[in-house]
Amino acid sequence: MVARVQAAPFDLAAELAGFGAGAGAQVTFTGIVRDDSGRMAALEIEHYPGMTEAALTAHGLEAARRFGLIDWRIVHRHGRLEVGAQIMMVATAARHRRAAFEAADYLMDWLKSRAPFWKREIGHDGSAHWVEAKASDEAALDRW
Amino acid sequence: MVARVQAAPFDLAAELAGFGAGAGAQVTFTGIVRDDSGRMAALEIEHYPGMTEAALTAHGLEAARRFGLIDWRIVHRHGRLEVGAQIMMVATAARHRRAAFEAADYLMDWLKSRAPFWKREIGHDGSAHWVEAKASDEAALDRW
Amino acid sequence: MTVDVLYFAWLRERIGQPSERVETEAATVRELVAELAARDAWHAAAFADMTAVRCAVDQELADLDAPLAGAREVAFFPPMTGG
Amino acid sequence: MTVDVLYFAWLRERIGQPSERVETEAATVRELVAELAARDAWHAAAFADMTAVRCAVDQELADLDAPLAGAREVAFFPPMTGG
Repeated sequence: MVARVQAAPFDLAAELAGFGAGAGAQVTFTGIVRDDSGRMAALEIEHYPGMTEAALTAHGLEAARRFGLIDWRIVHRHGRLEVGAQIMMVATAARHRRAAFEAADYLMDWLKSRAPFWKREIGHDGSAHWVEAKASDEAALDRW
Repeated sequence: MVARVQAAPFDLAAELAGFGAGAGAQVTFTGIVRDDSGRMAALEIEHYPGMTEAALTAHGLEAARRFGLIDWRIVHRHGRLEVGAQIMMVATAARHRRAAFEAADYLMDWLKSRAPFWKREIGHDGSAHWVEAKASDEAALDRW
Repeated sequence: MTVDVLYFAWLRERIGQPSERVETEAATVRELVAELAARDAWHAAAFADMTAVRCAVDQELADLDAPLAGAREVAFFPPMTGG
Repeated sequence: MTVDVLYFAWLRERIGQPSERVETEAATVRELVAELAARDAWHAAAFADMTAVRCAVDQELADLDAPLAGAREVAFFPPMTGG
Protein backbone atom coordinates (compact mmCIF):
# COMPACT_ATOMS: atom_id res chain seq x y z
CA MET A 1 0.00 0.00 0.00
CA VAL A 2 2.75 2.41 -1.04
CA ALA A 3 2.97 5.11 -3.71
CA ARG A 4 6.23 6.95 -4.32
CA VAL A 5 7.55 9.52 -6.78
CA GLN A 6 11.31 9.67 -7.04
CA ALA A 7 14.17 10.64 -9.33
CA ALA A 8 16.25 7.58 -8.43
CA PRO A 9 15.94 4.21 -10.17
CA PHE A 10 13.98 1.53 -8.38
CA ASP A 11 14.83 -2.12 -7.87
CA LEU A 12 11.89 -4.37 -8.69
CA ALA A 13 13.19 -7.17 -6.47
CA ALA A 14 13.61 -4.82 -3.51
CA GLU A 15 10.12 -3.40 -4.08
CA LEU A 16 8.68 -6.92 -4.00
CA ALA A 17 10.51 -8.04 -0.84
CA GLY A 18 7.78 -8.78 1.68
CA PHE A 19 5.15 -7.60 -0.79
CA GLY A 20 1.68 -9.16 -0.74
CA ALA A 21 2.04 -11.78 2.02
CA GLY A 22 -0.85 -14.23 1.82
CA ALA A 23 -1.57 -13.52 -1.83
CA GLY A 24 -1.83 -16.25 -4.46
CA ALA A 25 -1.12 -13.95 -7.40
CA GLN A 26 1.24 -11.05 -7.99
CA VAL A 27 1.35 -8.98 -11.14
CA THR A 28 3.94 -6.33 -11.96
CA PHE A 29 4.06 -3.83 -14.76
CA THR A 30 7.27 -1.97 -15.59
CA GLY A 31 7.38 0.88 -18.08
CA ILE A 32 10.66 1.49 -19.90
CA VAL A 33 11.85 4.45 -21.99
CA ARG A 34 11.53 3.32 -25.59
CA ASP A 35 12.93 5.04 -28.64
CA ASP A 36 10.56 4.54 -31.55
CA SER A 37 12.05 7.14 -33.88
CA GLY A 38 15.75 6.36 -33.48
CA ARG A 39 16.30 10.02 -32.67
CA MET A 40 15.44 10.09 -28.98
CA ALA A 41 18.11 10.23 -26.27
CA ALA A 42 15.94 10.49 -23.18
CA LEU A 43 12.62 11.42 -21.64
CA GLU A 44 12.20 14.22 -19.16
CA ILE A 45 9.31 13.73 -16.79
CA GLU A 46 7.72 16.61 -14.95
CA HIS A 47 5.16 16.12 -12.20
CA TYR A 48 3.05 18.14 -9.78
CA PRO A 49 4.74 17.84 -6.39
CA GLY A 50 2.18 17.70 -3.62
CA MET A 51 -0.60 16.43 -5.83
CA THR A 52 1.19 13.46 -7.34
CA GLU A 53 1.81 11.17 -4.39
CA ALA A 54 -1.57 11.99 -2.86
CA ALA A 55 -3.32 11.18 -6.13
CA LEU A 56 -1.36 7.95 -6.58
CA THR A 57 -2.13 6.87 -3.02
CA ALA A 58 -5.83 7.70 -3.29
CA HIS A 59 -6.06 5.79 -6.52
CA GLY A 60 -4.14 2.78 -5.23
CA LEU A 61 -6.56 2.59 -2.31
CA GLU A 62 -9.52 2.83 -4.65
CA ALA A 63 -8.15 0.00 -6.80
CA ALA A 64 -7.55 -2.08 -3.65
CA ARG A 65 -11.20 -1.73 -2.65
CA ARG A 66 -12.52 -2.28 -6.13
CA PHE A 67 -10.48 -5.40 -6.92
CA GLY A 68 -10.01 -6.75 -3.38
CA LEU A 69 -6.24 -6.38 -3.44
CA ILE A 70 -4.12 -7.69 -0.58
CA ASP A 71 -1.34 -5.25 -1.47
CA TRP A 72 -0.31 -2.77 -4.15
CA ARG A 73 2.63 -0.54 -4.93
CA ILE A 74 3.21 2.30 -7.38
CA VAL A 75 6.63 3.85 -8.02
CA HIS A 76 6.97 6.57 -10.67
CA ARG A 77 10.19 8.38 -11.55
CA HIS A 78 10.62 11.99 -12.61
CA GLY A 79 13.47 13.95 -14.17
CA ARG A 80 15.68 12.86 -17.06
CA LEU A 81 15.48 9.16 -17.98
CA GLU A 82 17.68 7.72 -20.72
CA VAL A 83 16.37 5.31 -23.37
CA GLY A 84 16.17 1.86 -21.78
CA ALA A 85 15.69 3.22 -18.24
CA GLN A 86 12.72 2.29 -16.08
CA ILE A 87 9.99 4.93 -15.91
CA MET A 88 7.59 3.42 -13.41
CA MET A 89 6.21 0.24 -11.91
CA VAL A 90 2.94 -1.01 -10.56
CA ALA A 91 2.63 -4.18 -8.49
CA THR A 92 -0.60 -5.80 -7.34
CA ALA A 93 -1.24 -8.79 -5.09
CA ALA A 94 -4.55 -10.62 -4.72
CA ARG A 95 -5.84 -14.04 -3.83
CA HIS A 96 -6.66 -14.85 -7.45
CA ARG A 97 -4.99 -13.99 -10.72
CA ARG A 98 -7.93 -12.25 -12.36
CA ALA A 99 -8.08 -9.52 -9.70
CA ALA A 100 -4.31 -9.00 -9.74
CA PHE A 101 -4.25 -8.66 -13.54
CA GLU A 102 -7.28 -6.40 -13.73
CA ALA A 103 -6.11 -4.11 -10.95
CA ALA A 104 -2.67 -3.64 -12.56
CA ASP A 105 -4.26 -3.01 -15.94
CA TYR A 106 -6.71 -0.51 -14.43
CA LEU A 107 -4.00 1.33 -12.49
CA MET A 108 -1.96 1.67 -15.68
CA ASP A 109 -4.92 3.05 -17.63
CA TRP A 110 -5.47 5.54 -14.84
CA LEU A 111 -1.80 6.53 -14.60
CA LYS A 112 -1.60 7.14 -18.34
CA SER A 113 -4.40 9.67 -18.43
CA ARG A 114 -5.16 10.96 -14.91
CA ALA A 115 -1.92 11.09 -12.93
CA PRO A 116 -0.16 14.48 -13.06
CA PHE A 117 2.93 13.57 -15.07
CA TRP A 118 4.10 15.07 -18.34
CA LYS A 119 6.74 13.63 -20.62
CA ARG A 120 9.12 15.51 -22.90
CA GLU A 121 11.22 13.71 -25.53
CA ILE A 122 14.82 14.87 -25.68
CA GLY A 123 16.52 14.23 -29.04
CA HIS A 124 20.15 13.34 -29.66
CA ASP A 125 20.36 16.79 -31.28
CA GLY A 126 19.17 18.49 -28.08
CA SER A 127 15.65 19.12 -29.39
CA ALA A 128 12.77 18.74 -26.94
CA HIS A 129 9.09 18.27 -27.45
CA TRP A 130 6.21 17.41 -25.17
CA VAL A 131 4.56 14.05 -25.70
CA GLU A 132 0.94 14.54 -26.61
CA ALA A 133 -1.73 12.57 -24.82
CA LYS A 134 -3.25 9.81 -26.92
CA ALA A 135 -6.98 9.61 -27.39
CA SER A 136 -6.54 5.86 -26.95
CA ASP A 137 -5.16 6.39 -23.44
CA GLU A 138 -8.17 8.50 -22.49
CA ALA A 139 -10.48 5.94 -24.05
CA ALA A 140 -8.77 3.03 -22.27
CA LEU A 141 -10.05 4.29 -18.93
CA ASP A 142 -13.63 4.04 -20.19
CA ARG A 143 -13.31 0.26 -20.22
CA TRP A 144 -13.57 0.20 -16.42
CA MET B 1 12.17 -16.80 -25.21
CA VAL B 2 12.78 -19.33 -22.45
CA ALA B 3 10.58 -21.96 -20.79
CA ARG B 4 11.88 -23.98 -17.86
CA VAL B 5 10.51 -26.55 -15.43
CA GLN B 6 12.49 -26.93 -12.24
CA ALA B 7 12.26 -28.00 -8.62
CA ALA B 8 14.41 -25.12 -7.36
CA PRO B 9 13.02 -21.68 -6.49
CA PHE B 10 13.50 -18.94 -9.05
CA ASP B 11 14.64 -15.37 -8.53
CA LEU B 12 12.39 -12.92 -10.35
CA ALA B 13 15.12 -10.27 -10.51
CA ALA B 14 17.61 -12.74 -11.99
CA GLU B 15 15.01 -13.92 -14.53
CA LEU B 16 14.46 -10.31 -15.62
CA ALA B 17 18.15 -9.42 -15.96
CA GLY B 18 18.62 -8.58 -19.63
CA PHE B 19 15.02 -9.51 -20.33
CA GLY B 20 13.14 -7.73 -23.11
CA ALA B 21 15.73 -5.25 -24.38
CA GLY B 22 14.01 -2.61 -26.50
CA ALA B 23 10.59 -3.16 -24.96
CA GLY B 24 8.50 -0.33 -23.54
CA ALA B 25 6.41 -2.56 -21.30
CA GLN B 26 7.14 -5.59 -19.13
CA VAL B 27 4.52 -7.57 -17.26
CA THR B 28 5.21 -10.34 -14.77
CA PHE B 29 2.86 -12.76 -13.10
CA THR B 30 3.96 -14.79 -10.09
CA GLY B 31 1.83 -17.57 -8.62
CA ILE B 32 2.26 -18.32 -4.92
CA VAL B 33 1.07 -21.29 -2.83
CA ARG B 34 -1.98 -20.01 -0.95
CA ASP B 35 -3.71 -21.75 1.95
CA ASP B 36 -7.42 -21.00 1.77
CA SER B 37 -8.57 -23.62 4.27
CA GLY B 38 -6.02 -23.08 7.04
CA ARG B 39 -5.28 -26.81 6.87
CA MET B 40 -2.83 -26.92 3.99
CA ALA B 41 0.91 -27.30 4.55
CA ALA B 42 2.14 -27.53 0.98
CA LEU B 43 1.37 -28.29 -2.64
CA GLU B 44 2.93 -31.15 -4.53
CA ILE B 45 3.18 -30.53 -8.24
CA GLU B 46 3.55 -33.38 -10.71
CA HIS B 47 4.30 -32.82 -14.37
CA TYR B 48 4.88 -34.77 -17.59
CA PRO B 49 8.63 -34.68 -18.20
CA GLY B 50 9.37 -34.46 -21.88
CA MET B 51 6.04 -32.96 -22.79
CA THR B 52 6.06 -30.05 -20.35
CA GLU B 53 8.94 -27.90 -21.53
CA ALA B 54 8.15 -28.57 -25.18
CA ALA B 55 4.53 -27.55 -24.64
CA LEU B 56 5.54 -24.42 -22.69
CA THR B 57 8.03 -23.42 -25.37
CA ALA B 58 5.59 -24.00 -28.21
CA HIS B 59 2.97 -21.97 -26.44
CA GLY B 60 5.32 -19.14 -25.55
CA LEU B 61 6.29 -18.89 -29.22
CA GLU B 62 2.64 -18.86 -30.24
CA ALA B 63 1.89 -16.05 -27.78
CA ALA B 64 4.91 -14.11 -29.07
CA ARG B 65 3.56 -14.29 -32.62
CA ARG B 66 0.01 -13.52 -31.63
CA PHE B 67 0.77 -10.51 -29.41
CA GLY B 68 3.98 -9.32 -31.06
CA LEU B 69 6.14 -9.93 -28.00
CA ILE B 70 9.76 -8.85 -27.94
CA ASP B 71 10.52 -11.42 -25.25
CA TRP B 72 8.80 -13.88 -22.93
CA ARG B 73 9.77 -16.27 -20.16
CA ILE B 74 7.94 -19.07 -18.34
CA VAL B 75 9.32 -20.80 -15.25
CA HIS B 76 7.21 -23.46 -13.51
CA ARG B 77 8.27 -25.42 -10.46
CA HIS B 78 7.44 -29.02 -9.59
CA GLY B 79 7.72 -31.12 -6.44
CA ARG B 80 6.76 -30.07 -2.92
CA LEU B 81 6.14 -26.34 -2.41
CA GLU B 82 5.31 -24.95 1.03
CA VAL B 83 2.56 -22.39 1.60
CA GLY B 84 3.92 -18.98 0.61
CA ALA B 85 6.41 -20.42 -1.89
CA GLN B 86 6.48 -19.37 -5.53
CA ILE B 87 4.86 -21.84 -7.93
CA MET B 88 5.58 -20.27 -11.28
CA MET B 89 6.17 -17.06 -13.19
CA VAL B 90 5.43 -15.64 -16.58
CA ALA B 91 7.10 -12.52 -17.95
CA THR B 92 6.24 -10.74 -21.19
CA ALA B 93 7.87 -7.79 -22.92
CA ALA B 94 6.35 -5.76 -25.74
CA ARG B 95 6.53 -2.30 -27.21
CA HIS B 96 3.19 -1.32 -25.70
CA ARG B 97 1.47 -2.19 -22.44
CA ARG B 98 -1.70 -3.68 -23.92
CA ALA B 99 0.19 -6.47 -25.70
CA ALA B 100 2.33 -7.22 -22.65
CA PHE B 101 -0.72 -7.45 -20.37
CA GLU B 102 -2.79 -9.51 -22.77
CA ALA B 103 0.00 -11.96 -23.54
CA ALA B 104 0.68 -12.59 -19.84
CA ASP B 105 -3.03 -13.02 -19.13
CA TYR B 106 -3.39 -15.39 -22.09
CA LEU B 107 -0.35 -17.47 -21.12
CA MET B 108 -1.77 -17.84 -17.60
CA ASP B 109 -5.16 -18.96 -18.89
CA TRP B 110 -3.40 -21.50 -21.06
CA LEU B 111 -1.09 -22.73 -18.27
CA LYS B 112 -4.04 -23.23 -15.92
CA SER B 113 -5.91 -25.57 -18.21
CA ARG B 114 -3.61 -26.92 -20.94
CA ALA B 115 -0.12 -27.33 -19.50
CA PRO B 116 0.59 -30.81 -18.12
CA PHE B 117 0.84 -30.03 -14.41
CA TRP B 118 -1.20 -31.50 -11.58
CA LYS B 119 -1.41 -30.18 -8.05
CA ARG B 120 -1.98 -32.12 -4.85
CA GLU B 121 -2.75 -30.37 -1.57
CA ILE B 122 -0.84 -31.76 1.42
CA GLY B 123 -2.50 -31.11 4.79
CA HIS B 124 -0.81 -30.44 8.11
CA ASP B 125 -2.22 -33.84 9.10
CA GLY B 126 -0.44 -35.56 6.20
CA SER B 127 -3.59 -35.94 4.13
CA ALA B 128 -3.28 -35.46 0.38
CA HIS B 129 -5.83 -34.74 -2.30
CA TRP B 130 -5.63 -33.76 -5.93
CA VAL B 131 -6.82 -30.28 -6.83
CA GLU B 132 -9.72 -30.52 -9.26
CA ALA B 133 -9.70 -28.42 -12.39
CA LYS B 134 -12.12 -25.52 -12.30
CA ALA B 135 -14.67 -25.06 -15.03
CA SER B 136 -13.82 -21.35 -14.80
CA ASP B 137 -10.20 -22.11 -15.78
CA GLU B 138 -11.33 -24.04 -18.84
CA ALA B 139 -13.80 -21.29 -19.70
CA ALA B 140 -11.16 -18.56 -19.28
CA LEU B 141 -9.31 -19.85 -22.32
CA ASP B 142 -12.40 -19.35 -24.45
CA ARG B 143 -11.99 -15.58 -24.08
CA TRP B 144 -9.06 -15.58 -26.51
CA MET C 1 -9.44 36.24 -2.84
CA THR C 2 -5.83 35.22 -3.31
CA VAL C 3 -5.07 32.10 -5.36
CA ASP C 4 -1.76 30.46 -6.25
CA VAL C 5 -1.89 29.56 -9.93
CA LEU C 6 0.50 26.79 -11.07
CA TYR C 7 1.53 25.90 -14.61
CA PHE C 8 3.07 22.66 -15.85
CA ALA C 9 4.70 21.38 -19.03
CA TRP C 10 4.17 23.58 -22.09
CA LEU C 11 1.80 25.92 -20.22
CA ARG C 12 4.67 26.72 -17.86
CA GLU C 13 6.95 27.32 -20.82
CA ARG C 14 4.48 29.50 -22.70
CA ILE C 15 3.66 31.62 -19.69
CA GLY C 16 7.31 31.76 -18.70
CA GLN C 17 6.90 30.98 -15.01
CA PRO C 18 5.89 27.97 -12.92
CA SER C 19 3.45 29.85 -10.70
CA GLU C 20 2.02 33.22 -9.81
CA ARG C 21 -0.13 34.59 -7.03
CA VAL C 22 -3.28 36.31 -8.29
CA GLU C 23 -6.05 38.38 -6.77
CA THR C 24 -9.35 37.38 -8.32
CA GLU C 25 -13.09 37.49 -7.79
CA ALA C 26 -13.64 34.73 -10.39
CA ALA C 27 -16.44 32.36 -9.34
CA THR C 28 -15.34 29.48 -11.56
CA VAL C 29 -12.20 28.13 -13.20
CA ARG C 30 -13.56 29.39 -16.53
CA GLU C 31 -13.79 32.98 -15.22
CA LEU C 32 -10.25 32.73 -13.84
CA VAL C 33 -8.98 31.55 -17.23
CA ALA C 34 -10.65 34.56 -18.91
CA GLU C 35 -8.92 36.94 -16.49
CA LEU C 36 -5.53 35.27 -16.92
CA ALA C 37 -5.80 35.13 -20.72
CA ALA C 38 -6.42 38.90 -20.76
CA ARG C 39 -3.13 39.62 -18.96
CA ASP C 40 -0.70 39.44 -21.87
CA ALA C 41 0.17 37.64 -25.08
CA TRP C 42 1.90 34.78 -23.29
CA HIS C 43 -1.10 33.98 -21.12
CA ALA C 44 -3.37 34.40 -24.14
CA ALA C 45 -1.26 31.88 -26.08
CA ALA C 46 -1.29 29.39 -23.22
CA PHE C 47 -5.06 29.47 -22.92
CA ALA C 48 -5.86 29.81 -26.62
CA ASP C 49 -7.09 26.22 -26.98
CA MET C 50 -8.83 25.11 -23.82
CA THR C 51 -9.49 21.63 -25.23
CA ALA C 52 -5.76 21.07 -24.68
CA VAL C 53 -5.76 22.34 -21.08
CA ARG C 54 -6.61 20.40 -17.93
CA CYS C 55 -7.09 21.84 -14.47
CA ALA C 56 -6.84 20.93 -10.79
CA VAL C 57 -8.36 22.92 -7.93
CA ASP C 58 -6.57 22.36 -4.64
CA GLN C 59 -4.82 19.35 -6.22
CA GLU C 60 -8.01 17.61 -7.35
CA LEU C 61 -8.82 17.31 -11.06
CA ALA C 62 -11.64 19.74 -11.88
CA ASP C 63 -13.48 20.96 -14.94
CA LEU C 64 -13.87 24.53 -16.19
CA ASP C 65 -17.17 25.03 -14.43
CA ALA C 66 -15.81 24.02 -11.04
CA PRO C 67 -16.42 26.73 -8.39
CA LEU C 68 -13.40 28.58 -7.01
CA ALA C 69 -14.89 29.60 -3.67
CA GLY C 70 -12.34 28.85 -0.96
CA ALA C 71 -9.73 27.55 -3.42
CA ARG C 72 -6.11 28.25 -2.55
CA GLU C 73 -4.30 26.59 -5.46
CA VAL C 74 -5.35 26.22 -9.09
CA ALA C 75 -3.13 24.36 -11.56
CA PHE C 76 -3.25 24.32 -15.37
CA PHE C 77 -1.52 21.73 -17.49
CA PRO C 78 -1.84 19.72 -20.71
CA PRO C 79 -3.50 16.28 -20.76
CA MET C 80 -1.41 13.98 -18.60
CA THR C 81 1.03 11.49 -20.10
CA GLY C 82 2.32 9.41 -17.20
CA GLY C 83 3.01 5.72 -16.96
CA MET D 1 1.96 -52.24 -32.40
CA THR D 2 3.78 -51.43 -29.17
CA VAL D 3 2.79 -48.32 -27.22
CA ASP D 4 4.11 -46.88 -23.98
CA VAL D 5 1.13 -45.85 -21.88
CA LEU D 6 1.78 -43.22 -19.19
CA TYR D 7 -0.42 -42.27 -16.24
CA PHE D 8 -0.31 -39.10 -14.14
CA ALA D 9 -1.83 -37.81 -10.90
CA TRP D 10 -4.75 -39.89 -9.62
CA LEU D 11 -4.78 -42.12 -12.71
CA ARG D 12 -1.23 -43.17 -11.83
CA GLU D 13 -2.34 -43.83 -8.23
CA ARG D 14 -5.44 -45.79 -9.22
CA ILE D 15 -3.63 -47.95 -11.71
CA GLY D 16 -0.67 -48.37 -9.36
CA GLN D 17 2.09 -47.68 -11.85
CA PRO D 18 3.38 -44.67 -13.79
CA SER D 19 3.61 -46.46 -17.12
CA GLU D 20 3.28 -49.75 -18.91
CA ARG D 21 4.18 -51.07 -22.34
CA VAL D 22 1.20 -52.53 -24.20
CA GLU D 23 0.67 -54.47 -27.42
CA THR D 24 -2.46 -53.22 -29.14
CA GLU D 25 -4.25 -53.09 -32.47
CA ALA D 26 -6.48 -50.21 -31.30
CA ALA D 27 -7.14 -47.72 -34.08
CA THR D 28 -8.07 -44.82 -31.79
CA VAL D 29 -7.49 -43.65 -28.23
CA ARG D 30 -11.06 -44.70 -27.42
CA GLU D 31 -10.36 -48.29 -28.50
CA LEU D 32 -7.15 -48.33 -26.45
CA VAL D 33 -9.07 -47.14 -23.38
CA ALA D 34 -11.60 -49.97 -23.84
CA GLU D 35 -8.78 -52.52 -23.96
CA LEU D 36 -7.03 -51.08 -20.91
CA ALA D 37 -10.25 -50.80 -18.87
CA ALA D 38 -10.88 -54.52 -19.48
CA ARG D 39 -7.56 -55.51 -17.93
CA ASP D 40 -8.43 -55.42 -14.23
CA ALA D 41 -10.42 -53.57 -11.58
CA TRP D 42 -7.75 -50.87 -11.14
CA HIS D 43 -7.73 -49.96 -14.80
CA ALA D 44 -11.52 -50.12 -14.88
CA ALA D 45 -11.71 -47.69 -11.94
CA ALA D 46 -9.23 -45.30 -13.55
CA PHE D 47 -11.21 -45.15 -16.79
CA ALA D 48 -14.71 -45.31 -15.25
CA ASP D 49 -15.46 -41.64 -15.91
CA MET D 50 -13.86 -40.54 -19.14
CA THR D 51 -15.16 -36.96 -18.72
CA ALA D 52 -12.49 -36.67 -16.01
CA VAL D 53 -9.68 -38.04 -18.17
CA ARG D 54 -7.51 -36.14 -20.65
CA CYS D 55 -5.10 -37.66 -23.13
CA ALA D 56 -1.93 -36.90 -25.06
CA VAL D 57 -0.63 -38.87 -28.04
CA ASP D 58 3.12 -38.52 -28.51
CA GLN D 59 3.04 -35.60 -26.08
CA GLU D 60 0.38 -33.62 -27.92
CA LEU D 61 -3.07 -33.16 -26.38
CA ALA D 62 -5.54 -35.36 -28.25
CA ASP D 63 -9.17 -36.37 -27.99
CA LEU D 64 -10.65 -39.84 -27.69
CA ASP D 65 -11.19 -40.18 -31.40
CA ALA D 66 -7.59 -39.38 -32.28
CA PRO D 67 -5.98 -42.11 -34.41
CA LEU D 68 -3.22 -44.19 -32.86
CA ALA D 69 -1.45 -45.22 -36.07
CA GLY D 70 2.27 -44.72 -35.57
CA ALA D 71 1.91 -43.53 -31.98
CA ARG D 72 4.69 -44.49 -29.58
CA GLU D 73 3.52 -42.87 -26.35
CA VAL D 74 -0.01 -42.32 -25.05
CA ALA D 75 -0.59 -40.54 -21.74
CA PHE D 76 -3.72 -40.37 -19.60
CA PHE D 77 -4.26 -37.81 -16.84
CA PRO D 78 -6.92 -35.68 -15.14
CA PRO D 79 -7.71 -32.15 -16.33
CA MET D 80 -4.60 -30.05 -15.84
CA THR D 81 -4.20 -27.68 -12.92
CA GLY D 82 -0.98 -25.79 -13.52
CA GLY D 83 -0.14 -22.17 -12.97
